[in-house]
Amino acid sequence: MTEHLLEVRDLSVRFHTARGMVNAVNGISWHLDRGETLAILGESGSGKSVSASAIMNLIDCPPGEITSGQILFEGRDLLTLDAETRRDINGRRIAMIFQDPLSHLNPVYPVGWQIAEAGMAHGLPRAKARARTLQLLTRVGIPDPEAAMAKYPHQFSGGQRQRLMIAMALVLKPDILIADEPTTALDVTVQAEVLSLLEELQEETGMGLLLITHDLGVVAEAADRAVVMEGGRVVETGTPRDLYHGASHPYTRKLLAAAPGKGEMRQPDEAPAPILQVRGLEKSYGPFRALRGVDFDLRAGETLAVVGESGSGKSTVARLLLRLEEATGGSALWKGEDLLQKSPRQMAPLRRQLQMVFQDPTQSLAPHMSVFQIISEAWAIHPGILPKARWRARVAELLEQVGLRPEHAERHPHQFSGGQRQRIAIARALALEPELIICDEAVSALDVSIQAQVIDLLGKLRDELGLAFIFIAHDLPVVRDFADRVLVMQKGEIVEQGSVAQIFDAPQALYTQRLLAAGLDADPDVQADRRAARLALAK
Amino acid sequence: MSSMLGKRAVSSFISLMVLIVLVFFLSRLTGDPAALYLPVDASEAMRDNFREIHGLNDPVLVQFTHYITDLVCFDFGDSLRKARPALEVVLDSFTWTLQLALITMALVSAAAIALGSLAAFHVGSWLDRLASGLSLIGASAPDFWIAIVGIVLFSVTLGWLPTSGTGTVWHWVLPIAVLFIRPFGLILQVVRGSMITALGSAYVKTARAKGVRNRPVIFVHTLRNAMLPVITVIGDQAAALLNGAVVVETIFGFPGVGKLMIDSILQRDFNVILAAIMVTALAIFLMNLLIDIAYALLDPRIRT
Amino acid sequence: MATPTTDDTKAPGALRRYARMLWADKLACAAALFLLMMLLFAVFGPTLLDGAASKQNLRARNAAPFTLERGFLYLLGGDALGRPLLARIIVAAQNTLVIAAGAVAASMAVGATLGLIAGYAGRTTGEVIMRLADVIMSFPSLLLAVIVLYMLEPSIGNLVLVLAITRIPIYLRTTRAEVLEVRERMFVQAAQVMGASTLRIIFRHILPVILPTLLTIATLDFAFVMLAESALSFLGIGIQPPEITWGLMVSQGRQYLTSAWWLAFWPGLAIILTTMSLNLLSSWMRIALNPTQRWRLELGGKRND
Amino acid sequence: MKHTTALAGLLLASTTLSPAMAQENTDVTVVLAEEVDLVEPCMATRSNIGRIVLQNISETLTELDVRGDKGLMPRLAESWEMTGEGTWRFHLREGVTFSDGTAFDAEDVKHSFERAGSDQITCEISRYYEGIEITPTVVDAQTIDFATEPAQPILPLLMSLLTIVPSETPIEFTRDPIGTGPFILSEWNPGQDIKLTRRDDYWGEAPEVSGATYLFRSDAAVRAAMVQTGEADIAPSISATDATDPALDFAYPNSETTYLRIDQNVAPLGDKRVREALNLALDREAFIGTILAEGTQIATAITPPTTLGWNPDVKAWPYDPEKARDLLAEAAADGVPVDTTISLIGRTGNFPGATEVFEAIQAMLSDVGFNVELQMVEVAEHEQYYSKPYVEDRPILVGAQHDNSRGDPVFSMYFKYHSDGRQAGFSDPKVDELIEAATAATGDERSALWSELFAYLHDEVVADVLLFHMVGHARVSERVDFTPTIATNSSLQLSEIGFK
Repeated sequence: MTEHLLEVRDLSVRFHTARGMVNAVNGISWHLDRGETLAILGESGSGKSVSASAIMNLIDCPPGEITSGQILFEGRDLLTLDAETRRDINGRRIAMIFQDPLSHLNPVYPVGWQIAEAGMAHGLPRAKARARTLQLLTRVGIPDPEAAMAKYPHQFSGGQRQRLMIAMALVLKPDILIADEPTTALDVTVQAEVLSLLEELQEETGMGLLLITHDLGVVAEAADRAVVMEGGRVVETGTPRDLYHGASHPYTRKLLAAAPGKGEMRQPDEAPAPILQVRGLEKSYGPFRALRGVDFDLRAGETLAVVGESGSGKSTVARLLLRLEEATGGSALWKGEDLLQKSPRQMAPLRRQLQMVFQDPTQSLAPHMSVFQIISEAWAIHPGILPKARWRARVAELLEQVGLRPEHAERHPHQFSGGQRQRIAIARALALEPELIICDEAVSALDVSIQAQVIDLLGKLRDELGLAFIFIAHDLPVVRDFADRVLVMQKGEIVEQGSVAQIFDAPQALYTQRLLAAGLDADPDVQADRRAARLALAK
Repeated sequence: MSSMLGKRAVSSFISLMVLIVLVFFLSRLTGDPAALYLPVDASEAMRDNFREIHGLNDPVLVQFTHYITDLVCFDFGDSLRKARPALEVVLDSFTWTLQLALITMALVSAAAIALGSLAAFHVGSWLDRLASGLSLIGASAPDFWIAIVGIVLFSVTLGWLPTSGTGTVWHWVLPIAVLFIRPFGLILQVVRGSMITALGSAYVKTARAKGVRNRPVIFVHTLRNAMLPVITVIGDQAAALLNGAVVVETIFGFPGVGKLMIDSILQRDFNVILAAIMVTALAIFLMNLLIDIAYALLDPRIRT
Repeated sequence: MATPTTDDTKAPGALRRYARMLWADKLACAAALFLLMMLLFAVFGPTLLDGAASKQNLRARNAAPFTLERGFLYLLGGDALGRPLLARIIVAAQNTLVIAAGAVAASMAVGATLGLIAGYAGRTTGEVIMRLADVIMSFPSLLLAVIVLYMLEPSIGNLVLVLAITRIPIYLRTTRAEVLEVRERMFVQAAQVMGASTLRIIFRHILPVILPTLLTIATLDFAFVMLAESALSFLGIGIQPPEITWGLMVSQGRQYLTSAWWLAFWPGLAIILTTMSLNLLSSWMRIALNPTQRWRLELGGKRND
Repeated sequence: MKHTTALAGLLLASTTLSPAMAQENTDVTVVLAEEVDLVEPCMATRSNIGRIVLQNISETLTELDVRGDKGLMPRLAESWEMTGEGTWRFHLREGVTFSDGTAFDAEDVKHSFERAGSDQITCEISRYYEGIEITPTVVDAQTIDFATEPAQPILPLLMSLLTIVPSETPIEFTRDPIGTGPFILSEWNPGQDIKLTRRDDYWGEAPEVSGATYLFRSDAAVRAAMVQTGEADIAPSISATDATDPALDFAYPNSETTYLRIDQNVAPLGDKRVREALNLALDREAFIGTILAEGTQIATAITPPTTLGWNPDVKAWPYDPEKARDLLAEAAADGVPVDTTISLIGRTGNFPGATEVFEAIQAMLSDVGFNVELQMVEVAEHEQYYSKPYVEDRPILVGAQHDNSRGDPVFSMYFKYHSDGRQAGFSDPKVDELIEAATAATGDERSALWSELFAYLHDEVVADVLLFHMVGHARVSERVDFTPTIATNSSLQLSEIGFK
């Protein structure tokens, strides 16, 4: 048997948690070779990050505990080494970057120092560490690297922060780079850039890259091999192409099936007159103009998707329509009445016609209220919809409608999983029998398979109840599957709008094209084409 | 920064003015200083004369107008009791209080931060338990009780320290020790909690992944971040000390502003009360400013 | 880690559940029992023992503790007038706890209400209320005590008033800060989207979230107020005899500290134990009221920290 | 207790802390309870100021002997006589200089008197001359006449209170007192200490003490501890509970008398039987040696036994709860509302153990059937009840303490018992008459009239509930030779201190 650069053998780790002992990973094994990119693919709770933490000695004991297994790095079992030796390996031989670079960078120190520290912690003289930092900042594409060294993490954009993390990891040219969800929460275009940067760097240094992700697209784009994990076990291993075309494990197949962006596109029927007409919508924060004259119509029963990257102003549209913030200009006629001119008192009765489902159900459900209270509050606020005697029955009905069970009514939000919580939020929106539901990134925080289920649910409700949707998302494949029409926004303006087929099949605006090209597809072959297109656009 | 400073100064000034008006009128409702100042068998004529000399016979509103017009010229009036300018009386005491507060807070902060960090790093260890236990008991005992037991034990029985007063360094030990206890417990708990949070934070994970040693992880990466809530508490506690430690000053015969305050209140020496309030308010305002500056120095996010 | 599988067994009654969590933390459990005992003293003590506690017996003056020859009530010794200390401590529990609880409850009610208004109303109102808090904060509490005691009777109610006023800013500031944070949370916006009125948002959505924080502060403040009351007694402007509180007993006993230590020691110990119990209970409560921390207690006493 | 004493002894034997223990050290340190706000000679009748100033910095013409029975002794006046109806002539001592070098003469006396009575400053001393027209006339440099109207037989005694300052002293409170006394104020650190230093050109015998430092500690236990640890030599006032060391601690009558003032205008206190019952209900003996120190005397008059005319025939009220109950029942039968709630007003910290004393009184009174409610108040509020105009919405007993160490009842009787007195609780023509007659009388006649008044007040009027002549406790370190006297409460002459 050839010696791998890094090999995990039969690793089991368990944690003390709220529910007692949980086996986070159960006898998993995989290996990584020099110059290779291995992806560990899994949804939340699959235990995909645990082995990385074990490699970096980042599992706190307690509450964690490694119960069995070996981690062989160049033949040495890391788990048997003393703390000092392991510390010395960290950063020098094996480096790691994380999701959410903002919280993983120390907010109170300049980034230059933080990057240099990676060298200084292993004895690199200060001056050399600084020089190396400057070199790396240039390499990872930070503008004005000299000045950037003295800046603090909060002064960079999300993508730049991830580049800083990468620079930090590469100071000592490690043999292995572990990247834990390095592109999650980044805009698609930035995601593509970060992934290609990693790829280039790997080619330059020949390091092994361990890519932990939940995104099939990332696997298709970047991985040489992938390990699929579910419930703390490795269920399947193979190249992306093999997995995509010949997955043997039902879980892998389920994951692939859930990947959005492959269904029929909807053909909007030439619909009745618009129920909502937005004209010249403006919002400024001081001198900053977040929205600059947005015009669009929404027809009854139509699903209008608003897509764009962070900072495009797409969420602001929703918040202005629902008067969570006050517009600085424009009008929004809802059945002929201007929502923006209503006093709070006049707005109250209109609110039951317009509802919203927020991005993060963990935060949008009051933690201290039971599901029954959360849903029935709608009727307490708007008396006359439903007599109190019928509340209980109606809550049960709504819960069944969104795929939960009536007995869930007595529980509190924290007792549910993310997908279940989003179903509760939808039930709450439905309680008011609205005509329009605005979904603000309503499925973005969910795992792929859950995402698919929720989208199915929304589609079903749309068909049954004739609801109109404004569907705000950054995730293009989901929009492709769900929307009738699409608005593409950039920097507070609509750059393009049209039917879903127009946008996806024949995008006119350059920005729309770039957006589509940057999106990742689960099919390695499709992804290879996208990549080519992206490179072409970049030229 | 300077516009914020200006705004703060204005709002503090308004609060102070309201405070002065309140204190001025309310304190005059608490009885006649002449009755307290003069012996019980003094005649009505003597009392009247006393009030006349000190302007206490005028209607309260007139008295107030006089006070404010004098105040504009930085004349804080004279102490009824001491026949000295009230401001001078207060500043005398305040220098003592300032020294006591600064030394105590410096020691408390150093000790609480050191011990709190250690406790946070060894959660559940004997050190952690000891620190928590000590801070708990310290925060629970009446300070005058501790003070007297301290004198009985360390001065009378053991003879190690002078009982009270000022003079040598040794005189400061007991008062500071008594004042030390409560803020120490409080700050220790905040440091510990804040350090535990900081140690569990993502950037510490990054530092470990970089291979940074334990000590720099605690003292470089964690401590500075954990200091932010701690500074707020230190500020609050220092403010409390600047207001004077009445009980401790009374027992140890320490000529601070707290003792001056209680004496002036009991003797209805209005000018001294008002001057003391203004001086301490100014000191606390300046200290809060220092805290803000410290905040900005520690956390670059606040600077921009 | 693993998605918690929602168990289908019916959740036990809230009371039983908290009792079980309390049992899991032995120190907090002992603290709760101690406080319960003090509460019983406070409720029944004065009715049962008032006679014994105020019966003077100069022959038992400063009687030494730990002897039963004068009867059980003299177990902790006698005070300067020969009254049994044990009986007095039990009787004094009522005043002490009523003062502390009254002051804490009043300051919390007023402070939280003002804080809610300051946090939810417009900028100007908020600013005015915050300046008011500044004024209260800088108003010398001793002067306040003297003013109130002079203008009104030195009664328990007025002492509560003094202590309550001085503690208002704590709750006001905390509440406002929390409201400013909580009102930006998604679930508050969700309620707004549903058309909930301001009052509804405040009472149904914001208040329940900040209540645990306020309760934690309140337990700590309870201890603080007891000590403050005792310090006022020390300075002679607190509660006045023949009313008794632990604080007053300590301050009266302090002059006998060298000759009859027990006079000041036992009531001091009662204060220390009560405040310690409250502190312990408060740290337990911080965990028990927090859904994400609660599991530590629900594991049945196996603590990992 | 033994334990503490033994340790203290050990400490005293081996102390290294104390600077006061050094060889040939003739400085003393005195620790006082109350800080002084002023060191103004004309305020010397206020006890905290008097202890520092009186006869140390500033001297008086005459001086009352409190150690022997010499009565009034010469100080700055060598002799005095009555030269005519109401006119007193004082012959001043020659060769006396003030500490600023100027010579002492009659002009200084005149100025001192006028300064004290000026309405530009509020000098406490002036209250003793209220109601008497006194005109000083300088006869020559060493002779001064005082004409009094009405005739003031005890003017020489009053002169024991007037501190003499140089005639250049401005009429405003001074912070730099100049006097003829053996010491000068050499250092004053407000809030911390005051230092006096012996001057070389003092007219009299030089005191043994070369300098004195006064410290201020409000806690009695701390003061006691300071002498014990050698940080101070004399603590003139410590708590009786701390006075446990016979080698260091002295008890002395401190000239204070405690009593309950009765406002007879409010029923049921207007009824004599009720007032008798109040007196009979108290077991005064039980207090002594328990709450109050051993040596405390039961009072039969508002002034201590050393006062002129004190009447040894007046017998203290016995403890007779049965009789008290009977009297109450009798009064009740006559329609006196004896079960009205009576407020007993006590002052917090009035004297050591005040709270306990009042609590015990309340218990004793309740025991015989009175309905008494105890109210402990702080000083300013106490003053509201104590002096006229009275609070008369309910029957009130004001617990108070009165200090007369001046040797003559005149300083007490008028304002405590005369109808116009600021603190009198009743109005009785015979009492008024006796007070006026005694005030104008001299010699044995004066003494007899006071005696008559004391008996009348105690037995016939039952004017108040007299309680105790109090004792104070002083702690004096072993290196210092000093015996506190009844005057120690109001003055502390450094020249009376010696070293062992």
